[in-house]
Parts: sequence; structure tokens; C-alpha cells
Amino acid sequence: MSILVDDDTRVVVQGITGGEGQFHTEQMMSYGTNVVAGAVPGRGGQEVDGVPVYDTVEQAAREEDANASVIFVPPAFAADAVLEALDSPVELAVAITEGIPQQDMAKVYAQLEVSDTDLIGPNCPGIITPGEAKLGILPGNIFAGGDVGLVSRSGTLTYQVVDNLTQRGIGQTTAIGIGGDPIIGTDFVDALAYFEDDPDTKAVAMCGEIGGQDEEEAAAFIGDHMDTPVAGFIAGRTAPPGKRMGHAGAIVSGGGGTGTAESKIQALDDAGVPVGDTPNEVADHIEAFL
Amino acid sequence: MSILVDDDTRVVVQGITGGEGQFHTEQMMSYGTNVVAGAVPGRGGQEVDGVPVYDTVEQAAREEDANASVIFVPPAFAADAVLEALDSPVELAVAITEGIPQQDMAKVYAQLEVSDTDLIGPNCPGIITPGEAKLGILPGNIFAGGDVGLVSRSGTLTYQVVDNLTQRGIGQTTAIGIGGDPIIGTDFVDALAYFEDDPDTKAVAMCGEIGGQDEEEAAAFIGDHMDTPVAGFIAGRTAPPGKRMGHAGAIVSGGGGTGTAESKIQALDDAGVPVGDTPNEVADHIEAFL
Amino acid sequence: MKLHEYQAKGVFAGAGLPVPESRLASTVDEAVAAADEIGYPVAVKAQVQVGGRGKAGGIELVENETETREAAAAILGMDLKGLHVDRVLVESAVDFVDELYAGVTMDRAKGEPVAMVSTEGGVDIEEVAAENPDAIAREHVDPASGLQPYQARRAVFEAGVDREVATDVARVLTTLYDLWAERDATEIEVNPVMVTADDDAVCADAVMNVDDDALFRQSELAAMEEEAAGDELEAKANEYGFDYVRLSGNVGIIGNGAGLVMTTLDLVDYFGGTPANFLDIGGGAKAERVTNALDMVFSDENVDSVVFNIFGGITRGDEVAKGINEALAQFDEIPKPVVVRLAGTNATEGMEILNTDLVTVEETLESAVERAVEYTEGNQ
Amino acid sequence: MKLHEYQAKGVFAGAGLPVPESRLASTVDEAVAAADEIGYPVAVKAQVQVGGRGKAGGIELVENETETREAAAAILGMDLKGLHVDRVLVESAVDFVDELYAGVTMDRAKGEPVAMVSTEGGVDIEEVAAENPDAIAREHVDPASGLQPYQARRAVFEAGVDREVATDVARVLTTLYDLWAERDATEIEVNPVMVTADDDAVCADAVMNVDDDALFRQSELAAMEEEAAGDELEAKANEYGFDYVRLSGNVGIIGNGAGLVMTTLDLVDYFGGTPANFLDIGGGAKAERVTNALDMVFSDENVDSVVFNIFGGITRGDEVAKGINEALAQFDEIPKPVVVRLAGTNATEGMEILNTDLVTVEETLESAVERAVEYTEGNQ
Repeated sequence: MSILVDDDTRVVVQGITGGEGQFHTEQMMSYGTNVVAGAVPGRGGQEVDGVPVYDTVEQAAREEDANASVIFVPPAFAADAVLEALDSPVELAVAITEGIPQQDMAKVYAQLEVSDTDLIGPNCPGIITPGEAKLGILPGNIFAGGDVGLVSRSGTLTYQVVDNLTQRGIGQTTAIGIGGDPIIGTDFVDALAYFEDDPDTKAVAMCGEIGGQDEEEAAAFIGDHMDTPVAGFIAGRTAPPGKRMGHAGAIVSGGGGTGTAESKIQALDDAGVPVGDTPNEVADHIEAFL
Repeated sequence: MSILVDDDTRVVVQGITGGEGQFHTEQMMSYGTNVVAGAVPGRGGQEVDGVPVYDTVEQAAREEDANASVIFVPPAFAADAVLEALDSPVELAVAITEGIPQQDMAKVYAQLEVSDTDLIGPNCPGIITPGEAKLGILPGNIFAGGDVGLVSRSGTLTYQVVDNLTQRGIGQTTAIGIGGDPIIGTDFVDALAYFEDDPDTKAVAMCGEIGGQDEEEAAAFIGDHMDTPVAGFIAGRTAPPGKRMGHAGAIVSGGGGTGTAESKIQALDDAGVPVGDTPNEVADHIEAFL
Repeated sequence: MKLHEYQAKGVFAGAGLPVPESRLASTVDEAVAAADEIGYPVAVKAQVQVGGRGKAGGIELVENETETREAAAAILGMDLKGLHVDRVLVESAVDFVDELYAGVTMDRAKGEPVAMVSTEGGVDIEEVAAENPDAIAREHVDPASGLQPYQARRAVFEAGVDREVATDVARVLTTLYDLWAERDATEIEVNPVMVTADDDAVCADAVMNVDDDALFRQSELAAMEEEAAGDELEAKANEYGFDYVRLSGNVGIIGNGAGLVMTTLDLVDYFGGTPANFLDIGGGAKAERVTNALDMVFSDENVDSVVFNIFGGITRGDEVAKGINEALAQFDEIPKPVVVRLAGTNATEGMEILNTDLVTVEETLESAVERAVEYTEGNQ
Repeated sequence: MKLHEYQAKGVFAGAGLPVPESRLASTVDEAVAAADEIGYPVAVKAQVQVGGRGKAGGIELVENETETREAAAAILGMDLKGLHVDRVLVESAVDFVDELYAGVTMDRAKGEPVAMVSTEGGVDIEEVAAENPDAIAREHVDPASGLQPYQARRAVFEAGVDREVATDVARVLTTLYDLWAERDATEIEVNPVMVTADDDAVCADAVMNVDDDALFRQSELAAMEEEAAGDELEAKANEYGFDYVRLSGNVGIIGNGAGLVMTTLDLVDYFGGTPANFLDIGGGAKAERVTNALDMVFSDENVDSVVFNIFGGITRGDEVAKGINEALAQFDEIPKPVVVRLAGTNATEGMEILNTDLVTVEETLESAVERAVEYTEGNQ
């Protein structure tokens, strides 16, 4: 089993005719993902790699039974593309786009609360259920099917941890990169709840980073609601306060002692979650759980 | 019994320091309404006729346990005043103000759907439960306690019908003027549902007018959901199509045959609701029900 | 408040919408000069606020000066559905291959704005709505968020607008919505949006109605309001601040509150008479307003009798009676019989004051109307 | 992007917010001339983007020319928390009776904007937030609707702002929110809002940070962006388009993806070293970016060794290897030892290409970092 995406996921790619959209559509398809449609306004009727393109997500969902969308739309138009997905029959939208203005995302977030559609991202690598479906830009070859769930705010750090797992023969149910922006759809708590409900996920690796309070909230959730064991990693222990390090999310606010690596590690520790000093140590903890 | 307002209604008057607000506060109090506070920004700490004034509705509700608001705020600021009431602990807001811009009301309407507070109006005479509470500008002396509910889009027409009832010894549980604007809070269906649920209301008089489809919807509701008998009146049978007659609501759209007096009378007739040719005939029908 | 086509197009152009080049003209010579500046062919369009101007002969397409003179001479001064044409818009004629409809209005049943688009443009859209409702794609709009670009695209593609012009039309629709919201419109319609052979979208007509209640914050639009053309009595009502509609009958009607006044009209009809007008003096009216109202109804030559029906709520019966007395005191002889019915607040006090030598008093609404209709019967 | 106080106040003034009269000055003479124009007393304020300027001696209140000369001379050229002061704002001094705080920011936990007001102005608001959180009234805002006037009033009255100035402060708060929304700000703070003896509210300071991702639609604000003052390497990183932060250690770090680069820094620390920088070359980097990144890290005199850690996703290992080879080919002698670790997409191909005469190759993240730290040990 898996969470959110699997063999039955039928993907529409928003922005399929763009460079990135086209490249990753090929990659997703060659991984075996069921890409059934593209959606680009004004490009309806065309084909990209044999995939029919529609003018709207609505049409793609209606004509091709698409139930998930992956969004490769430039930042200035991406929030509108996400809103289009949220207001369509697709059940899951995965926004890869980096650099969406924060206020656009605040408006998207307000709509998320009234939409039945889940959002992963933006500014994320996507989601993969090894051997079944890959929605996004994750390098498929490092993943392997298995019984560990993975959720991470960071892209390449995800790959690193997955690699540490796969190299020692530990496969994954599903891996989700939730993205490092200040405002995102699916967060740690959402993803952990899905993994807790998935009978095939025997352990979860969770990669956080400094900034915000998401890891603290995740720790509280784990302590209160999870039986599945979780191992954690927090990037940015050495980041100086107030310095922006790549992710908009990775700013230590300094206010009230939260948001720092220390507060996150402490919170996880309090919830009984072992935190690795290195990515490889996370794999050690996971291995010990199994 | 009664609907929405009674002896336990504790009223805050928004705009109590204005001319209309002050006059009708006196009127409401002399009718016996429990006016416990006023709310006017910057006027907190003052008193009007012995009623303490607060700066916000929130404070009035907290300090004086106000659970209903009557709004006498000039049109340019009235929508904000309604929003304040909707976002406060009061359970009922009655907006008397006439001439609120339509787009302001559209925004209020969107908030109504997520608020726990009911709205009556705007541009309405208010609501009265004879002998218990009067919220608004209705002339209290023409009402009498009894077992007939009344709901009307028009102010003075309400008085006319009430007078016809009271004159022949038929009293009222509660009378509501819902207002004639295109966008209002409580509509016919809402009010009829309240009356249907009120065991003391033995019959309902409903006064509609041309324009919109509210009476048609009310007719459908009566046919499907009401056991309490309803008698109706429709004003504007002789109004020429397309002419605006006072109320913004009273425009016959001409599109699709709805909105005209004929379509409304037909719909009520189909739902088994007798429609009087004169206000007095409405009283005849009501008398026959009792 | 309805804007004229030329006013609405000015507003549209200011918002960046594609409108044809045009000039306003009040004389034949001005029309010819305008056509010369713009370049032929041009359309000469009567600037009156009625629908169906084209069918009624109020729009002519002309190719040269002679035709312009002819058309302008014919249209200027024309009576178009009861309205006098005193200006024409001379406008560059659009060479179109397709006509669409785009509009924004309030869906009062849902309390939400709705944006609409259809490929059935250039014809009566209400007919389309009645006969083929699916030909109009509709998007309801959260008034706080506004019409989102994806919604506009969805509507346009659902309506079946050609793909080559679809995104332009979607942009027209979002701009129309933004205008609707920013300018407190109650209705905006472009019928037709013309599609040219080059796949450009052009707003060839423009209807824009503005919320009277919002004019206080729309100073630019408020400044466009003109004296009500045509009916002198309606102009007077405007001046007095009455809700007034002139009708074709002979029973003059004055009352307070739209619903009650409409009911009074209906009762006139019920008792076999015909109403001469709708006149609502509003809530809380003082003596002076009452005097003005009587003055208006007396000025209407068609009126043979007057029914004065007041149910006092905020309006006080004694104030009304005072106003009636004052108004009638001006006359040596009362010009038309007046029936008065007072009820509600201070009705008893009013009855005491009322000079019953000058008016007929009735107790009930029904009897008052019946009496007023009777008074007209000798004159029919 | 952070605006300078003078820039933010310009934006505020444009939105109709009350700000004191002020002039920008780069020399002592300009400061004196500005003070003369404005009239004494004035405040002379260092224009650098750090908090706590007052305590650090960057703000002086002066009464006359002598004091202005002294203050301007002292502040201009001053080093304030590591930043060079080259301009001062000379500003009319507000005679205040009270100091408030007003601000708007994003509450990322709720995904909603929040407007804040407090009577505890003029002091470190983060301390207030930590020690007395109830002293700050907060209103969360639906970003589609914006901050409603009643919300602003509720916050202001809840905070306990004096009634006489409350509605003015509420108006300041709604205007700050509108600016925040219209100008794509991530944070706006006025600390203090000064209240004068006449019950006027004046924005005496102004902090405004703008979303870098939204500068494409904020041309006026984007034009205010200046070359990063001070650090030459950070300026260079800006030019190359890298996410770069200079730190105080001696292990140069290059990687792809913020999380992985932060992890690399953490591992340097874990193995007993100190990171010299954070440098994220981003996703899908081609050879040229790799060359630029190496160039940057080599330019940092503090760097004794470099660890190059790439986990290919979109980024391809062969492209990275090519870039490393090209960058190192420029040197007769490699200036600093470079440890390379490639994993993920095309890592094998990259390893084959890589000129291992010039770099040390490690298989794992841990071993790569450990080796780089070892290389620095001789130099410590």
C-alpha cells in the first residue's frame, strides 16, 4: 500500500508544453506514472509525447478521468493554476513551481480550507510511491518499494535520506517532499496522519529544518496520535539566527525560542522521536524500528 | 412562544448616538425591549437614555451579555457594522439601514454563510414579538400577541396586513420584515422554516412582491416542508415590466417568466397557498385557518 | 443609473478594454467630421438608453459622407421607443467574423456576482437564456476574491469560444468583472464582443448600470448622471427625491413604502380603475414632502382623482394631515377629488387635524381606493 | 528585500499615512541644510537596516546646527552592527505623549496575514511578545477580503489605545494592511506610532520588507533595491544568482538544495570543523554555474578546503563534473583542496568524467565532509 498516489493515479500535467513540464512529463511516464492529460490554456487539441492537451483542468478531468494534477507553471501564474486544480474534480494537486509570491499562496491557502482537493507544495519535489507513480521531479532510480514512509521539507535532503535507506535495502511506501515555503498545502502533520493510517507503513522518516513551528507541531502530533515509530532529522543546526538560507522557510525567527534547531530537536525528543545527527543515523534509527 | 426574539433578547444598538438610532432606541425601550447597550466607535463610556455605550459590539456583548444587534448606521458604513455583528457573539443582527451598496451586501452575504449569526435586512422594518421585544422601527401599537406568524418584504404593507389581523382580534407570534433589497439575510424560506418549527404559530401570512424568485422558492418550500397553513399576498400585479418601483427588488426581470406577480401567484397556488387579492382577503384566509 | 454607450465605452477604454475608435456628435456636420477623422466605414449610433436600437433604426452603417449625412439626419431627432435622440456616437466599424456575448451581473438568488459568456452574441441574450440556457457559460464569483483568471478561461472554453481568441476574451471578462466590482456596477454587458479576422476581440457595444446607492463613492460616474430626459414629471420627482413612475391611468396615487404603494395600484386595478402613477413619499415624511407629492400628482393632466394612503410607522399621521391641509389651502377650488386614508402612528391625531371639507376620508385601504375609482367614473 | 526607513516612509506617505517631514542627507552639510528646512528639533537617523539603531547610537535628537553637525559627523561613516552608515534621515522630531506599535505580517502557522497593535510601542516588540503576549492585540485577516475597518477598530480598542486617537490608529492599521497586500510586503512595522498631545497619530519609524518572489510585479519597489552593501562576496553571489551566506569558518561548502547544503554545514560542525559559507547552486545547475560557485568559494580568503556535495535530481552529475573540471583547469595549481561527492542522477557518469588528479572523491556525504575538515586541520 501507499498514501495519496498509486497505480490508479491518473495525472494531468498543468504546463505540459513548457520546458520543465515537458521534460518531467517524459520522466514521470518513463517511471511508469499514468500521465493521461496535459492542461494549457489555448493549447487544447495538441499532444505532448502522445498525451492529449486540454485547455482547462476541468476538461482534462472530465475527458480523461484525471484525478491528480502536477503543476509546472511559471510563478506569476502558478497560484491561479493551483486554484484551477483546487476548483476541479482532481483530488490531489502537486505544485512544483518555486517562487510563488507569498500573498498569492495565502489566497490559495484560504481556498484549500474549502476545497476537497489536497495540495502538496509548492516549491517541492513532489511525491512518489515507488514502482507505482511519481508526481514531480524526484529521481525515481534512488527509490525502492518497501515499508518506510518519508516526509521532508527539503528536496535533495530527501534524496539523501532515501539513498541511505535504499542502499541498505530499506524500501519506501511513499515519499513526500512537502516543500520549504512558509505557506504550503500538506504539512508534516497531514502527511504523518496519512502514514499512521497506512497499514503498510511500518516506520516514518521525517526531515525538517529550521524556521517555523511545523516540526514542533509534528512532534506534538506524533506524541499524541501515532503508534508508527518515527525517526527525525533537522537541518540547519549551525545556521546563524536571522540569516536566510535558501528556503524562505529556513529563517530562525528568534522569537519565543521556537523555530530553532534546538527547539525542534527537543520537541521531537520529548515525543520519543530519535533525531539523527547525520542523515545516515536516521537510516540507523529506521532500521532499528523494523 | 415566538421566533428569533423574545423576553430574553438583550439588544445592542449599533449607531445609538445617531438621530435615528437614538429615537428608535427610545421607541424600542418604551415598547419593553431589553436594550442593554449601544456600540459606537469612539463613544465608549457614554450613555444614551441610560444605556451604556461601548466602542465595539464585541465589548457590548461581553460586558452586557447582548445577544442581538439592531443596526442604525449610515449606508456608507453599514456593511462594516453588519460584518462586525456577524463576527461578534450576538446571535441576531437586524439591519434597518436603507441604501447599502449592493456590492457591500454581496460581501456581507458571503460572510453570512460562515457566520453563526442570523441577519435580518437590510432595508427592513425589523422584527417584533408582540409584548416581548421589538427590534427595529415597526409601530408597536398595531401588533397584538397571538398565534399567527407574519413575514414580509415590505414595511408598510406589513403594517397593513397586521392591522387587518389585529382589528379582527387575530394576534401574532412574531412578525418579520425581511426587507426588499436584492440581497438580504433571512429570506422567506428561512423565516417560514422558523415558523414551521414554532409550535405556537398556527398560521403564517406571507407578503411578497414582484421581482426576484424568492416567492417562488418560498412556495416550493411550503409545498415540500410545511404543515402550518400559509396565506399569501403579492404586491405589484399592475407594475409594468422593467420599471423600478421603489424597492431595488421590485423589478420584473422578464427573463424566463419568473419574477412577475403571475408567476409568484401561480407558484403559491400550486403549493396550496391561497393568495389574497387585497390585504384584507389575506386576513380572511388566515381567519379561516384558525 | 444607466450609462450611455459612449460613457460606458469611455470607462471601458480607461480600463484597457479594446473598444473601437469613436466620437460623439450632436449635429450632422459633427457626425461627418467625426467620420472623416475616424475613417470609413463607420457606424452611426443613437445614444439613448434602450435595447434593440439596431432593429428600431437607431444604428446605421455608412461608407461615405453622403451616407453619413443621411444617417445622422435620420437618427438625430428621432423618437426611439419614446426617447428623443439628441446625440449619436460615430464609431469605427469593426470587420468581424464572429459575435460573442460577455456580461457580469448580480445573481440575487445566490447573493453572488456572476460572469457570463456566450458564443450567441449580437442577438437578444434574454431570448438565448430562455431558449438555450446552456449556450451561456456562467461563473459565480466570490465577491471578496473577484473573478479568477482560471474561472474566466473555464467559462470561455466551456462556452466554446474559438481557441485563437479565447484567452483574449477571458481577459476581457476578468477586466469587465474588475470594472463591475471597482465601479459599483449592477450590470455590465458587452453584446456583441466582435471577433475580427485577425482573432482580436473588440467590445462593440457597452451597457453599464451603476448602483445608485454607491454613487457617493463613484464621483466620476456620478458626474455622468444627466437630468432625466423626456418626462417632465419624472424630472420633478427626481428633484423632490421621490420614487415615482408615471403610468397611463387616471387615479393618482400617493403612499408611503413601495410595497404598500404597489398594493394601492393593484387595488385601483382590482376596483376597475387605472393607476396614473406610482409615488412613494418614503418613511418619516414631513408636511413639506406631502405638499410636494400632491403638487406633483395635481400637475399630471391625466389624473382625475387622487388616493392618499398612509400607514404610519416612522411617518406620522398628524404630519401627513398637516401637509395635506397646507397643499390644499393654496387652491380656491380643489382641482381633483382627494381621498385620504390614514392609519398607524398618530392616525387619530391626523384625522382630527384633517380639513374634511377639502378631502374625502375613508377608514380602510379598500374603501379609499374604491372611492377614488368612483370619482373618476364621471370623467371616463 | 528590506526597504530603508526613508524608502518605506516614502511609500507610507504615498498611501496617505501620517509621517514626519524628512530629508535624506549624505554629508554633514546636507544634514544641516535639511534641518534648517524642516525646523528644529529634528532627529538624525542612520539609514542602515538593523534593529536597535537608537541604543547603538545611530539616532540623535538635535536642537540646533551645532548639535546637528556633531550628530551627523558622528553617525555618517559609523559602523552600526557591522553595517557602514553612509546616509542619514533628518526628520522633524515628534513631540509625543505616547508610543504605540502597529504591524502586519504573515502568520505562517495559520497561513493567514495578521495585523497587530499594542500600546507597548517604542520598545523591542519581540520582548513584549515573549513576556506579555496579551499586550499585543491581533487580528487575523482573510487575504481575499483584507483587514476590515471593524477588525482594525476591535484590535485598537482591545489593545487599550486611548479613545481619542483610536479611530485614527485603526485607520493607520487598515492602511498598513492595504499597503502590505498591494505592495507584496512580507512584513510592515511601525514602532513607534507616536501619539501627540493633540491626539494625532504619527508613523515615527517604518519597517517594510518585500517578498522577493513578487518583485516582478512591484516595479516601483524593485527599483529601490540596491547593491548589497558591504560584503563583496555576497554581492557577487547576487550577481551569479546563488543563495549564499558568508560565515566565519574555513570549510567552503557548495551543494544543491537548501536542506542538503544546511545539512552539509551541520556535518562540518559535527566533524569538528567550521563552515565558511552556505552556497546553494540550485536545481538543474549546468557546468557554468558550477564554475562560478567554485570561483566564489576560492575567492574567500578564509576558506582552507572545499566540500562539493551534489545529490542529483534535476541536477545531473555529469554536468557538475564538467563544471568542476573546467573551473580547476584554469589553475596551474589548485588553490585549495576540493573534496567531491556526487550521488543521484548521472552520478556514475560524473565520476567517470571527473579529473581525480585535481580533486578528492568520496562516496558518502559523511566521508566527504570528514575529509574536507581534515584538510583544514593543518591550517588551523
